[in-house]
Amino acid sequence: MTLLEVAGVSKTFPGVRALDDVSFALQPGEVHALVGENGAGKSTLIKVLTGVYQPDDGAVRYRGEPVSFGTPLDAQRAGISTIYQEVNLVPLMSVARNLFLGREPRNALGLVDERRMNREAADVLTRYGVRTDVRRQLGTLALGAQQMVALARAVMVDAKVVIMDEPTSSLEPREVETLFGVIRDLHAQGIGIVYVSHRLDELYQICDRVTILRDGRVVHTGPLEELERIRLVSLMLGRDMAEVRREGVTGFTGEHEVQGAQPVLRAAGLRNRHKLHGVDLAVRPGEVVGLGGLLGAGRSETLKAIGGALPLDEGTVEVAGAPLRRRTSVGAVKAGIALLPEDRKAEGIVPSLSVRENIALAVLPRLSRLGLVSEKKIDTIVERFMTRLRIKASSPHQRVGDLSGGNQQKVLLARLLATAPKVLLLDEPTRGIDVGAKAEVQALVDELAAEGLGVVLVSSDAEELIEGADRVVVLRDGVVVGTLDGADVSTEGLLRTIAAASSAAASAATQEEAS
Amino acid sequence: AKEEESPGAGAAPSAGAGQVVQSGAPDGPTCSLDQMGYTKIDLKTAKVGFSQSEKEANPFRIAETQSIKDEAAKQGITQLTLTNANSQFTKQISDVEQMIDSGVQLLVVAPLNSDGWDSVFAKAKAKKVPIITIDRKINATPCTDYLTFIGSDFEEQGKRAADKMAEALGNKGSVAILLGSPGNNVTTLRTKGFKDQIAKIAPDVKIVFEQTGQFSREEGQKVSEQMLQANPDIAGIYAENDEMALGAVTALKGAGKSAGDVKIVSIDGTRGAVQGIVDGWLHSVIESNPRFGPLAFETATKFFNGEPVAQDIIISDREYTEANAKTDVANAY
Amino acid sequence: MTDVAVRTPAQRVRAWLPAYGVYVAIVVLLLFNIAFTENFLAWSNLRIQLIQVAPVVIVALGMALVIGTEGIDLSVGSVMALAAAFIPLYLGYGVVAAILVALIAGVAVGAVNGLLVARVGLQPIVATLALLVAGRGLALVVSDSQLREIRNPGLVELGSGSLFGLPYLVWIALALVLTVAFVVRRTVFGRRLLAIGGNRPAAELAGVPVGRVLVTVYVVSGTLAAVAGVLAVARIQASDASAVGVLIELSAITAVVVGGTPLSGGRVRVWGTVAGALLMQLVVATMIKHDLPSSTAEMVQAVIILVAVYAARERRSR
Amino acid sequence: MTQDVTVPPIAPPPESALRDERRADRLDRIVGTVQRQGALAVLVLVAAIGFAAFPNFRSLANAETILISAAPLALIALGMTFVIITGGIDLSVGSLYVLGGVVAAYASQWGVLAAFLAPLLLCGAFGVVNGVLVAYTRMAPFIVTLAALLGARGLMRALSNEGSETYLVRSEAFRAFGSGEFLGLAYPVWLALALFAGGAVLLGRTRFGASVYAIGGSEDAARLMGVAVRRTQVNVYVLSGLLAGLAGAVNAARLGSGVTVIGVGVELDAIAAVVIGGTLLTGGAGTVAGTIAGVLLLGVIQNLINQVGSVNISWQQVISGAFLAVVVVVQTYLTRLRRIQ
Ligand SMILES: Nc1ncnc2c1ncn2[C@@H]1O[C@H](COP(=O)(O)OP(=O)(O)OP(=O)(O)O)[C@@H](O)[C@H]1O
Ligand SMILES: Nc1ncnc2c1ncn2[C@@H]1O[C@H](COP(=O)(O)OP(=O)(O)OP(=O)(O)O)[C@@H](O)[C@H]1O
Ligand SMILES: [Mg+2]
Ligand SMILES: [Mg+2]
Repeated sequence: MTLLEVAGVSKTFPGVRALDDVSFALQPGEVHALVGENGAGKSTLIKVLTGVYQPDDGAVRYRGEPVSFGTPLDAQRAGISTIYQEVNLVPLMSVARNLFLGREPRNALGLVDERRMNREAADVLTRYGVRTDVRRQLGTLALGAQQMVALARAVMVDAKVVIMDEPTSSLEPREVETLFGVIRDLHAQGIGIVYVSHRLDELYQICDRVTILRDGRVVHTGPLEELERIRLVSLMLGRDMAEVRREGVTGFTGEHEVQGAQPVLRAAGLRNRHKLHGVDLAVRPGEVVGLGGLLGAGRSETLKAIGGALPLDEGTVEVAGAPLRRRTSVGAVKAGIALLPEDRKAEGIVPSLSVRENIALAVLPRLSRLGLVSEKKIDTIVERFMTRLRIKASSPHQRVGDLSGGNQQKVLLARLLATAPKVLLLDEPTRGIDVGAKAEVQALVDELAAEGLGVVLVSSDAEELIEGADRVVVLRDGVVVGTLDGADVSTEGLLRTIAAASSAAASAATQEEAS
Repeated sequence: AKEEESPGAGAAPSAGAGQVVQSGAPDGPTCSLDQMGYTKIDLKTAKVGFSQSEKEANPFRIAETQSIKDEAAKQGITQLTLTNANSQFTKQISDVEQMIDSGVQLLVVAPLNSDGWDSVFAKAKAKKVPIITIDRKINATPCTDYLTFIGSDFEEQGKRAADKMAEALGNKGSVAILLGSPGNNVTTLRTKGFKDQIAKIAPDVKIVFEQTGQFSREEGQKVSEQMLQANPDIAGIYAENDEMALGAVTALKGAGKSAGDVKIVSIDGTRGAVQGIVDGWLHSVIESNPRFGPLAFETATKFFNGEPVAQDIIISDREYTEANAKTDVANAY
Repeated sequence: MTDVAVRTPAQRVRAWLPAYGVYVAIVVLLLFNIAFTENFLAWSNLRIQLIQVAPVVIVALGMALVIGTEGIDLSVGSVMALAAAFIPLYLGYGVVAAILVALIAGVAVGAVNGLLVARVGLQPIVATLALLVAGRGLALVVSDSQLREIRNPGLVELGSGSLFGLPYLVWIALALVLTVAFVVRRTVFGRRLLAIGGNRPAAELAGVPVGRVLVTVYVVSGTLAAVAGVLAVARIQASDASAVGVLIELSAITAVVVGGTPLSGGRVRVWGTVAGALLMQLVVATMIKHDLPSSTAEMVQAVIILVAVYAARERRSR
Repeated sequence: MTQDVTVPPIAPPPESALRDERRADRLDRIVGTVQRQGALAVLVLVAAIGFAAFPNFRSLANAETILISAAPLALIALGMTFVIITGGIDLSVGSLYVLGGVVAAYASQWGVLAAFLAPLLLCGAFGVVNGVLVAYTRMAPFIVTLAALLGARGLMRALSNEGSETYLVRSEAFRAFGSGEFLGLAYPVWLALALFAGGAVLLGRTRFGASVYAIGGSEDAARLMGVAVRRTQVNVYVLSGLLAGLAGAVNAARLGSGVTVIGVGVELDAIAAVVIGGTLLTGGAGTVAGTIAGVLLLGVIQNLINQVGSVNISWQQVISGAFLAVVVVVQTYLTRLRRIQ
């Protein structure tokens, strides 16, 4: 019996037909991949399945019965557990409360049994590799850790169906392994899983079947094994195989020409209580330096500190030899540092403004005289970057909030590039964007490096880091524990450095304990 | 800072005209120390509390508070506590309760509202603190709940205003009323008195408009402006206080009317309004005298001396018309 | 992404209504008045409506900017009072000096608001609530709680005179509306304030000097409120610190929201705000002219606000 | 309910890191406690000053006056706390408070039960309207409840002949509730205490409370996590309406009549009390205990100002505004300390 299926579903948003006569079926005990470009309608389909949106047309059937979930709560009650795209938890509440929201353990009086809840939460999370005080506010955790909490929350209940919308976008290889362990387990229990990801490797590792969406329509559905990877990509992008093959799948070309020996960016002794403990970093023009490390190693913090968004207790930042005096974002932008934040939704886009306004935001002073903006200059710049980055929007005046994730990311990149920066700090630049767009962004990074920019790249996608960076600086607990150069820049090299640092730290800890 | 403009209304209250008792002669019911079962005290060394209802931001309240303060000083009362409820009734209740807690032996209260004093009276009775209410009467039993009321008869003021209006209009024409704040007892009584009297003596005077001007000049002006557009043939305006009347004057000027085109009758007797009569814009003003200090302390002294005092001390309010405005403007508050 | 080109008429109306609902409401109310209110179309009457709405419009302009940054300014009424309180004290030095002092008071209160919000990090509603209370008190202290009549011919002329048939007050309001509309549309400042309202952390990272912009916005709001205070004094020919501007913050917020500016920031509709203020003025005028008792008037007002805001609300698809 | 999933073992983070984290957490918790009890700390401080400076402040009677005067505002602020934690706001409480009082006094002619039920029903109905409009139409709570403020006041005036008619409380039992005492504390104070205890449990120890926090923290996330967002929103506005109505009834019982001239600006007092109590206006965080401290703080300050004797009312306003700002600045500063950790 089919576990969950939709037939002929359509969903229209003002101006966009997000789903167009989509049919999709999930069998018990299968891991069903749902793939497609950014904006193909994957998340929309999931939201229709789980009662967040009501379809305009078509029917949803669950275990053979037609259903119409009014709210996500109805779906959950029926046994459909979902991890939505973009971590959707409550940052101000404690980790344990997030984990148990709506199903808190209760005592005889019907009141929430806080102590039991915290104990159980700690137990559960430890199994997922998140070791933290569960009474902490969730928002103080790194994005990856939050994603693990969301995962634990979804899997904890006795579900028949588990839906995961890009669960790995902020996860490290190690956490991804944890996740896969969980998925295999659910699989063995006959639970149906819908799995959305832009990381194709992952799909081939754990999925049985695949459904491909393009522009809101199903273009293919069938067993995954039989589908060649290149064909999968061509179906997603709607281009023929030859073209895809020619362009290749990753956009990075490899080596960059380092221009000049003078570093364009030099950060020294960055210290911030609890987070950074003396990080040094130097980037020369034309160089792409990767930052490696595990979740919570302090990579995002390092970038934020350089970009003036994190207050420092100590440390200096120099751009092209000139030290930054005012340690604020404003000062950093003026000095030529451009930071692409990790959390696109919270710190990146201004959703209520148009594509055009978003791109122009950081360069307004340069495009204006006496405080009056020049529309013509803005148009020129916006047009240039929309073309160069191939931003897909109905017009420059479309609200950024309505764009798909990948295009939002490109808008942000355009905003950074418009400032003509000397240094680019990219925190997870390809998080959640599709293969096509990813290749474009990667190619762009190469191109920019070639133009003489200094680039710092943070990515939890090890492959991307290895292929994109000339040099990888490995962090751990806010300290540089090693640098990979030349031939050492490889996955093995990276893992080796991290592992060595771990055991060193562990033995240091034991020694400290002993003394 | 250099001041040029004269304070229009509300100059520092001068000696001014004191209050004259209109009724309350021994023929009415009286109240004495024995009747209430309270004990005799010496007012000079007593702790006295005065609770003002609204902030001293209009001439009436300024003159009222000042009069209490002046008279207390004159009587040699050193322990006078003042509170101001800032137009919040519940604050006034707790202000008064707090004063009772702190051991005042006589309370003078200018109530913001006529009802809702149960908890205060209970507390005052338990501690045997006599309460003299001034300017607004409380709906309760004199000589049991409180000692006595000193003040004007608001309904009577409304009636007298009606008489003036009827006289000014020659008993016919349409009239607009600028009401005070809604729910306020003063508003209610001044409206009732006016309407009843008009119906009685001048049935041809039609009340065509009644809207609140919140006792303020600005609102009075705004409402009058609207009213003058909708009722261009209005003959008289009855304003329930002087401030609104002065707002109406500005509105009339803005509408291109000249002094005397529309007859304005108002209540209070502030200097600005009396000056308005002199200038010809107001027809007449019924006074509501705020200088309660002397009468209040005189009554208290009598009471503590064991003499009977009237349960209702209604003061006689004067009126200002063209005849006396010029000479008496200096006496207005 | 398939574009959906064809829309049903109902859909088209629904897409159009949020932006223009308030204008529709104004037209409806105008028609009602033309039919049922005596003397409504007379120029003298229309003039009164414009005069009365001018101070609200001016205050609402500042409020719209503040709301655009996802803030709110409850202190505007007290700023009006403070400005009004200073006028008679300095009239001796001439009208210009007195007005200047009044405006400086507005700038000062705005700066305190802005610093509390931007630098100390207070929530706007609390910061400005503190100044709502303290500002009124200060105004009363300054004025010694006395209403002072103003007979200065310059000020009286400002309050009651006209130019080309239109009162000065209306000219001033109009000029300010045009300026603010221009600022929002064409200046760096305008775009930055919208970005802050849309996503403050993002604006910060994009190099927008958030603190400076916020302080400026509150200063503008304070200054505009002070202008309204000066005009109120000129109009009623008296400085009454205890009554001027009482509850105007609610009228201004209502005008802004009814005009289609969301309280969640990121967007400012200047002309919508003007229309919102006009609509509320017309509602009040209609009820006064038809001599409705205040109970009925308040209930009717409640319903009209709800209907207007309901029509203008942001729709989110489900 | 927990499913058994085997997870590949992961090397735990080294002890040193955990220790660091624990140390950070301890500091975090200490600062957090101060922050949560900030209003209480200030309250204690201010009361101590009052004790030292004013003999009349020390009396038991004075303490009781403070408590009983604070009771209605406390009830209103309790409801407001729930609303604000969901990220909303309820401006209608001042009007509902008056309306509740008028209706209670009127209904008291049918007995004490009617005197309580009538305002609860009517104000609860206003709460339903507020809640439904906020939850189902996505109109801003500020504007919805502003309309309700006008509507409820209009209705109150309509019921009381434009505010000129004050209904007297006819039920002796109802009157006795307002004036009676038990163990030296007035009934309304007991009622407020009981409801606050109940409120604390409701907010901190039930699933409903968890939903309230979740919605304020992130409405979208809460919806996706299966919280019944709309129902919870309706419930908090109903709760707020009910409590405002109850406050009106309590006040009517105490004053012996349905006074029509009260309630203006009460919503701002309630909001101020809630915020002084440490609740974030943006929602998602706050406590009921803080709100009590906030309400009492406002009462104590007013009482102290009266103790001084003759502080001019204008200066009183300047002082209370400045005081509000100072308390909130201190709160914010403590919160920020907590965030930095
Ligand atoms: N609430 C909304 N309002 C308007 N348009 C929307 C809304 N949600 C989605 N869309 C549009 O619907 C289309 C499908 O979006 P959806 O989020 O389902 O894409 P997706 O396949 O999940 O993409 P991604 O891989 O980037 O997450 C996009 O064009 C998007 O812009
Ligand atoms: N596995 C984990 N368990 C608990 N807390 C974690 C974990 N990983 C990270 N954190 C928390 O995250 C914070 C640091 O995150 P930070 O953003 O610096 O990491 P990062 O190196 O940038 O990783 P990411 O790639 O996820 O952005 C720390 O406060 C740390 O306590
Ligand atoms: Mg998606
Ligand atoms: Mg990171």
